[in-house]
Amino acid sequence: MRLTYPDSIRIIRLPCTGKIDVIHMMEAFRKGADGVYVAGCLEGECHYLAGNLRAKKRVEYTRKLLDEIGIGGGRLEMYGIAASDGPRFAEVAEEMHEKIKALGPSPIKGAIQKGVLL
Amino acid sequence: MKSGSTLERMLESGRFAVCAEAGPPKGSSPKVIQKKGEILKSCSDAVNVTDNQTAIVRASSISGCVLLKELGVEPVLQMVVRDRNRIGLQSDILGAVALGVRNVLCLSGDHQRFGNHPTAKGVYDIDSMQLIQMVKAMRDDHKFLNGEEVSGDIPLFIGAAANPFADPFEFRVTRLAKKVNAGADFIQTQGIFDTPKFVEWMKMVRDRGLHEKTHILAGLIPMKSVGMARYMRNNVPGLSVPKELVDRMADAKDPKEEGVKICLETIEQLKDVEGVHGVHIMAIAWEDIVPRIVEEAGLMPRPVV
Amino acid sequence: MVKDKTGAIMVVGGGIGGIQAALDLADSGFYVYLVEKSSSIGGKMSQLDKTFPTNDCSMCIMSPKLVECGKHLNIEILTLSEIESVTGEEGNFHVRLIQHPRYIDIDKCIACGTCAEKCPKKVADEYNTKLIKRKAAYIRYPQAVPLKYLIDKKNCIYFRKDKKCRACEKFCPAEAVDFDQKEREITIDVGAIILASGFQPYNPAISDSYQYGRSPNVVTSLEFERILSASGPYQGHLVRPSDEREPKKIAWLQCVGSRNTRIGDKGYCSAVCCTYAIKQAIVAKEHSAIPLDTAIFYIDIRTHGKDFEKFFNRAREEIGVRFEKSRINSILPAHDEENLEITYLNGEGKVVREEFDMVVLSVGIDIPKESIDLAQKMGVELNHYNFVSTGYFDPLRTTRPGIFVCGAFQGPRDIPETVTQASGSAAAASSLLSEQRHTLTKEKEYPEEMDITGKAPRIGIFVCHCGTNIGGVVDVPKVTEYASKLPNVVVAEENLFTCSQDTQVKIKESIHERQLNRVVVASCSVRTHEPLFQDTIREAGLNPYLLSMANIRDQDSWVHRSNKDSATEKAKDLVRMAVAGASKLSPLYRTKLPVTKRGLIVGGGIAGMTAALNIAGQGFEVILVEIEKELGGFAGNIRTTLQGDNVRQYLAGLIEVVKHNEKIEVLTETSVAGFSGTKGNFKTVLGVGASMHHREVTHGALIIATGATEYRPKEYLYGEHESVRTQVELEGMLLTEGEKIKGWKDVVMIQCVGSRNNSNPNCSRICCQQAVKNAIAVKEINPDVNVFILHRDIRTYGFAEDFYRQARQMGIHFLRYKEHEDPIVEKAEGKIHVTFKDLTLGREITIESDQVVLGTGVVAGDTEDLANVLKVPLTSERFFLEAHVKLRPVDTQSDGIFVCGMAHGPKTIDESISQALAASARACRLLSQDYIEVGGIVARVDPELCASCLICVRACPYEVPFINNDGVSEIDISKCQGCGICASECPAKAIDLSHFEDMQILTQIDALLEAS
Amino acid sequence: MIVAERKPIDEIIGFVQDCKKILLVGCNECVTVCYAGGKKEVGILSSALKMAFSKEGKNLDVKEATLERQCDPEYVQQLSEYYDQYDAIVSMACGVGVQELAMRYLNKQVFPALNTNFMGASQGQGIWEERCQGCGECVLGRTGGICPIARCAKSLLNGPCGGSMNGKCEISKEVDCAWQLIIDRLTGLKQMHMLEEIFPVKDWSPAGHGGPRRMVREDLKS
Repeated sequence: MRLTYPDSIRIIRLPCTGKIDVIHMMEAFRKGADGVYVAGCLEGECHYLAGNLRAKKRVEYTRKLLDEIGIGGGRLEMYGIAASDGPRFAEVAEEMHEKIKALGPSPIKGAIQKGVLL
Repeated sequence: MKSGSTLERMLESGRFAVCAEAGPPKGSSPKVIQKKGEILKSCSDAVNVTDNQTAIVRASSISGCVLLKELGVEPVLQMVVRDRNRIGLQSDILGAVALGVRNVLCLSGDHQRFGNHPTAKGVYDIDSMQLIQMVKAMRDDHKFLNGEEVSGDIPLFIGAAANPFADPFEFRVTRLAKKVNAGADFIQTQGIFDTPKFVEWMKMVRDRGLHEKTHILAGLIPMKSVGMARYMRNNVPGLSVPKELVDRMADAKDPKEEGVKICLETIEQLKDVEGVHGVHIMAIAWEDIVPRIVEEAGLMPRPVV
Repeated sequence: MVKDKTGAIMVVGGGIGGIQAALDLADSGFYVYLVEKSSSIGGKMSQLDKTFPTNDCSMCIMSPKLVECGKHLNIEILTLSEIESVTGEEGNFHVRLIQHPRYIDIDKCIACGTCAEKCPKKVADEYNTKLIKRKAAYIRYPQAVPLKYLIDKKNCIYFRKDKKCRACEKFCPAEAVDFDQKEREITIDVGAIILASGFQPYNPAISDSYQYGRSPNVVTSLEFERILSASGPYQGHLVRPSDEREPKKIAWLQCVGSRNTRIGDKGYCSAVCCTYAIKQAIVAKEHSAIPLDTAIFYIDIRTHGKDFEKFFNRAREEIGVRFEKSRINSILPAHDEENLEITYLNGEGKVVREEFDMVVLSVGIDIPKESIDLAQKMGVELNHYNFVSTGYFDPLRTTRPGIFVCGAFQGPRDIPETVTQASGSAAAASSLLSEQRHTLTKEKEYPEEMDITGKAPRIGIFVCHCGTNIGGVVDVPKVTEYASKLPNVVVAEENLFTCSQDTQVKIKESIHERQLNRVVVASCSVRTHEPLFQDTIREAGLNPYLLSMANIRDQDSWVHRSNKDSATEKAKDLVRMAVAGASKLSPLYRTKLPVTKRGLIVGGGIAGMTAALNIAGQGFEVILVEIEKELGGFAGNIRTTLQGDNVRQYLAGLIEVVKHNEKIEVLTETSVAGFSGTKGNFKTVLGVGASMHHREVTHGALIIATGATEYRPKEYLYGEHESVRTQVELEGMLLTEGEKIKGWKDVVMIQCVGSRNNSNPNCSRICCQQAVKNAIAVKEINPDVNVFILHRDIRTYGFAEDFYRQARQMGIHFLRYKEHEDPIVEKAEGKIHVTFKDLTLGREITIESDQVVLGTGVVAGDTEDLANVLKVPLTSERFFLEAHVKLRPVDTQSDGIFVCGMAHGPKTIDESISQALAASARACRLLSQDYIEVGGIVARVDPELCASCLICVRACPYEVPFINNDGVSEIDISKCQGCGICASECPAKAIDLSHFEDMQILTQIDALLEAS
Repeated sequence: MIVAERKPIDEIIGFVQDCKKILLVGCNECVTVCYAGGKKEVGILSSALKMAFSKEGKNLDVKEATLERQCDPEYVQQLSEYYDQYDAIVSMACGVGVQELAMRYLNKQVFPALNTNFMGASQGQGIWEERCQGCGECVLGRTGGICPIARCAKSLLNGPCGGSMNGKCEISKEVDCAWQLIIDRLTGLKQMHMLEEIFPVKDWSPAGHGGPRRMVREDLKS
């Protein structure tokens, strides 16, 4: 029996969440993502020792920035998931999907569809 | 005589002096200071008028001094370096003398962050040490800070504060020595609760012979409630309130009585400490207790000098 | 004529020990046959939820090793295989194996799981300790290596019912099911064999006193691991089997199948159960939504491993795990028949009845019948408990030359000890076959790479159906059609299995015919398949980094089965993103740096000398540095071992051999003054001799073997009273002052002096054995003497338990004193009074003794200077810190620097020897390479942009970036681990991580979102 | 270095709300190092501004440029080729850089994106502390190398006020009492006698109270 999760999720692969940059998250929102989440190793279990802790702080910073410009920091999350924990991965995907559904489309999206940005 | 003030005469004659304190109001009414003056008149030798204490805007210290003087109470003008630069300070000294003020207490002042205008710019052009030096130069050499001549006399009895309880403890006596060298004629200390520590400090003071060069008035703050005791223990920088005293206040049936009792016990212990020439009672918003404390401490009536 | 030895080695057993041995050997130039009797490697560790004392997820830390083993060019995994016979001799063995049929063609199986899905037969799942069911067509666990399904003949309907059913065969998209497979006999020639067949958990059903098998709520500890595991029967929800409700109270019973000579002669201590019970109690409390009461019933808590005592302290002091020092009287079903009632004597000697919702039996390590048979077939002798018999000073060598052993088959071992022994046995085998290194290993050759600079991207995309795995959900033709129109795409093809051999040929042809310079594969996970496709394009002359993958299976068809349209749309998104990313890819090159084939060992004790001899035996030069005037180290203070082996004689012999080995240069009175370089090429400045003249040496690897020292007691009148001695001092007296000992009437030994207290929270591991050893020796010299050993727990783990039992039988008194209430030692006319509170009797006792002997702990030596020079971290007790507690126990965090012996933590001589061999294996793995490759996915600095702000210097978890002589940041690519943390911190955007450059990531984001 | 931090985005948006195209200029010196206005922060602010605009249905074109230094005219000059295409310039440098841009490009509005805080030192990743107020007459030789002007809340020159407690300043338990630090250091150096003397009243004119400061080195002038 394989797990399923909502089809709204697209994955961009990084070597370590320590590589995630504020600008990556910002640009994803600017280009119209409704939500972004960073899935890293559990705290204390980073393969590169501390990457997920750095990522967590950058996510927090970006959340504040998104709040500041009215996109809403709640659209951005960080999760720690053990590499072997498929069920948790699916659970997180579901949780994030529901959360973003409740928040509705990103305020940017409407603007983009009007063709302002393209 | 440097100033001829009552306080100076009292101390120079070797008597045990009693000072009290009166804070001006956050308003323009003269009544507040006048009322406090009436209460303190007969039980003290001089009354300090605070200078925007805890950085909260109040009527000026000079105005309070004048109001007290009108009642026949001898004022001590408190001056802090927080709000005025050297020009303002010297100007107010001249004016105060003209209005009959004869005692001045030179202070740094609480930082503006604590007051009701925390966003204010602090001046701190000179520090309290330099203020003492400046007043002394005006009085003794008739010189402004820039070396120009001061016309007329500046008969001021110069005071300074000392805090035996602040850190670093070892440096506190050195700092007192500096103040004495700068020209402090008398010293009013921070409120004393931790008597043993004060006694230890006084020994260091005597070891350097400072008690012979200046008059040390021991500070006292009567406690009104356990809340006040706790607040001072936990929140007031530079105060050292031992836990036992807080416990005593907490256990007391009548905390006010206990506060008076503690104050009287402290005075009793201080009287025997060599080099202590008097007390300075800071009964914050509780001026009416001062007569009773002075009475029960056996310091009444106040001698006339 | 002497026949050449064979440069291949067989490792028997595919658990963590076998895996480690195989990897070390294969990486050192030997061809390895890894023989596993089950269908996949992984062993017991794969079944664990967490590992102590760090509570790391077991599978998470193990799975990279599984994958590495699975794809290693020089490791041949033989699953479902058993050894029939071993003939020949050391250097040239002929091994006959039987390989059982899998009934699924391993080359065709694509691990899609259809067979299991369609299989109608459900059977108990052994991997999940039979708590749930699996199918007769199955895979042991999702991360299994090889990731190939099998059919369980015993349960398969086809085999049981006249060839009916065949559902798996019918639905298998790869035509991999083959019911006609037959048992196969294989003969393999190897030069050496390593036995790593492990253990089985003790079966408590043998005794009826535990209610095991009668009450479903009495489980073994391995069953409990599965209950806790997120991939286990209850998805990690802590419930008990009978009613799947959350338990409120759980009891652990220790020493089930251990320390018991009555049931099945399990007289040894299994050494791991105390710590794993603590781990389970902690994890159970963490998992439990309601407050959980956890009680561990024990005889002695044996947390003697590195930092285990702190783990124990945390469990009882912070987490609130209850520890009941008690033997259980009985365990019976409670009134409701689901709970269990345990009757026991509590600390005050009162009988207590307590009900628990669940009972976990901390079962010991047992040797399975098959292993006993195996040993017999191989001609290897076993000891009285059926573990492999080895010599104390040669703990990894069996009685048959050329056959080595590691892990739990040699004695009860935890994971790091097993891994250590595994590397150690690899070292021993490598030394035996060192001339044959690289004679049988394979190496791949590739054509010259095409130069693509300045060429516009020409992308070929291959979209995989993965049988019906992708094709059954995603409209692959539509996606391929879409892909063909994307910018820069010149070829778009669909394949039934892109990973099949024929597709590899097709991809290569496309690259040549259409001059492709980037390749996109839209199929499955990079984790499992990137190496394959990288290899394919490399074979066609493309740089391997010019590959991009879109995972339209794991991330799409598998997880969005119910909506085919949206899965197809998502596949298009993922393909578009991969194509856009591919157009920005650039080739990356790895630089080859030659390796200095010389080892440097710091510390000339038994560990250092053992490592030196092994490295020399493997054919490399060694410089052995000792700070003292003579070699020997701490062992010079020891006369015999607990087992009675003569340490002095051994040590003297070892020193002679080391001094006369022409590959070893011994430098005494020498210390390390400076250190630089990277793995493979270090430069160390030594201060040599009394004059401390500086000498610079170059070497490829370094082993720290600086040992430890004995705690010098400040307590118990030590140094003040002549009759207070340490155990080491007593040992010195045994030979020379027998007469004096004969005059003693009462001797008191006090344990845990300088250990397990606030200043040194850890257990020193060896002192209990030392006390038992010396107590027996004293008793043998003077049978009338009363010996009292005052202790907190007696920690004679493993076979040492036999001697503890012997000591008690000899009448030596073991008395337990209370923690934080240390005994009081006072002078009293000619005697010494020792007063303490006896925990069993519950009252104060004073012993008038002639002699007090202190079991002093082991403390780290002056490690700080060396640690600073080498830039390797220490533990808070100043022992050297290993790179990973479980799986890299002799590596340090700095590549190329290893640690062994007491420098790593307290241990016995045989343990130090195993560890020294392990360190040597790890060092020789490096030294046996002609060059090391560095670079690839690493961070690179643009000096023009660098603001020299130091942020990268501070942010790098490996301390790689530094500000160079030009005043800008520089990253040594041979040290960079490629995490990208620096790149994402750099405020001047002067650093980029190749292959994950900002521009590449942002391009993917753009492409992904451009349709929205 | 000069330590600065980004202004709230709202305030920056307020400056440029009527613009369609802006030039966003970073500086590769102090403000890069203190994570306020380097190339990275320019990218982030650019993204944030564009996003904020598009949220309102407006478009903002942002040209990102990071100069080696905004406090040297030659570097500032590098914008001259294209600055005119933009409605306004937003500087992510300290107050010095903002003014240099403003003085060079007289026909363009120049807005600050940062608040310039102080001259300080980094105390590890992400922490900066004030160390110097540029008073023009350094007293560090007499105070054990620790500045009471920058680091004492009252800039006292003759020892700690009565609010010094447990080594901390009366204004906050987070702030070290500079005088405690001075005394500890001088005690360690056996130089406490230096504090016995009364430090005279300070000349504040070189500290800027004598008007804007300017320095000329004749030997270097061309």
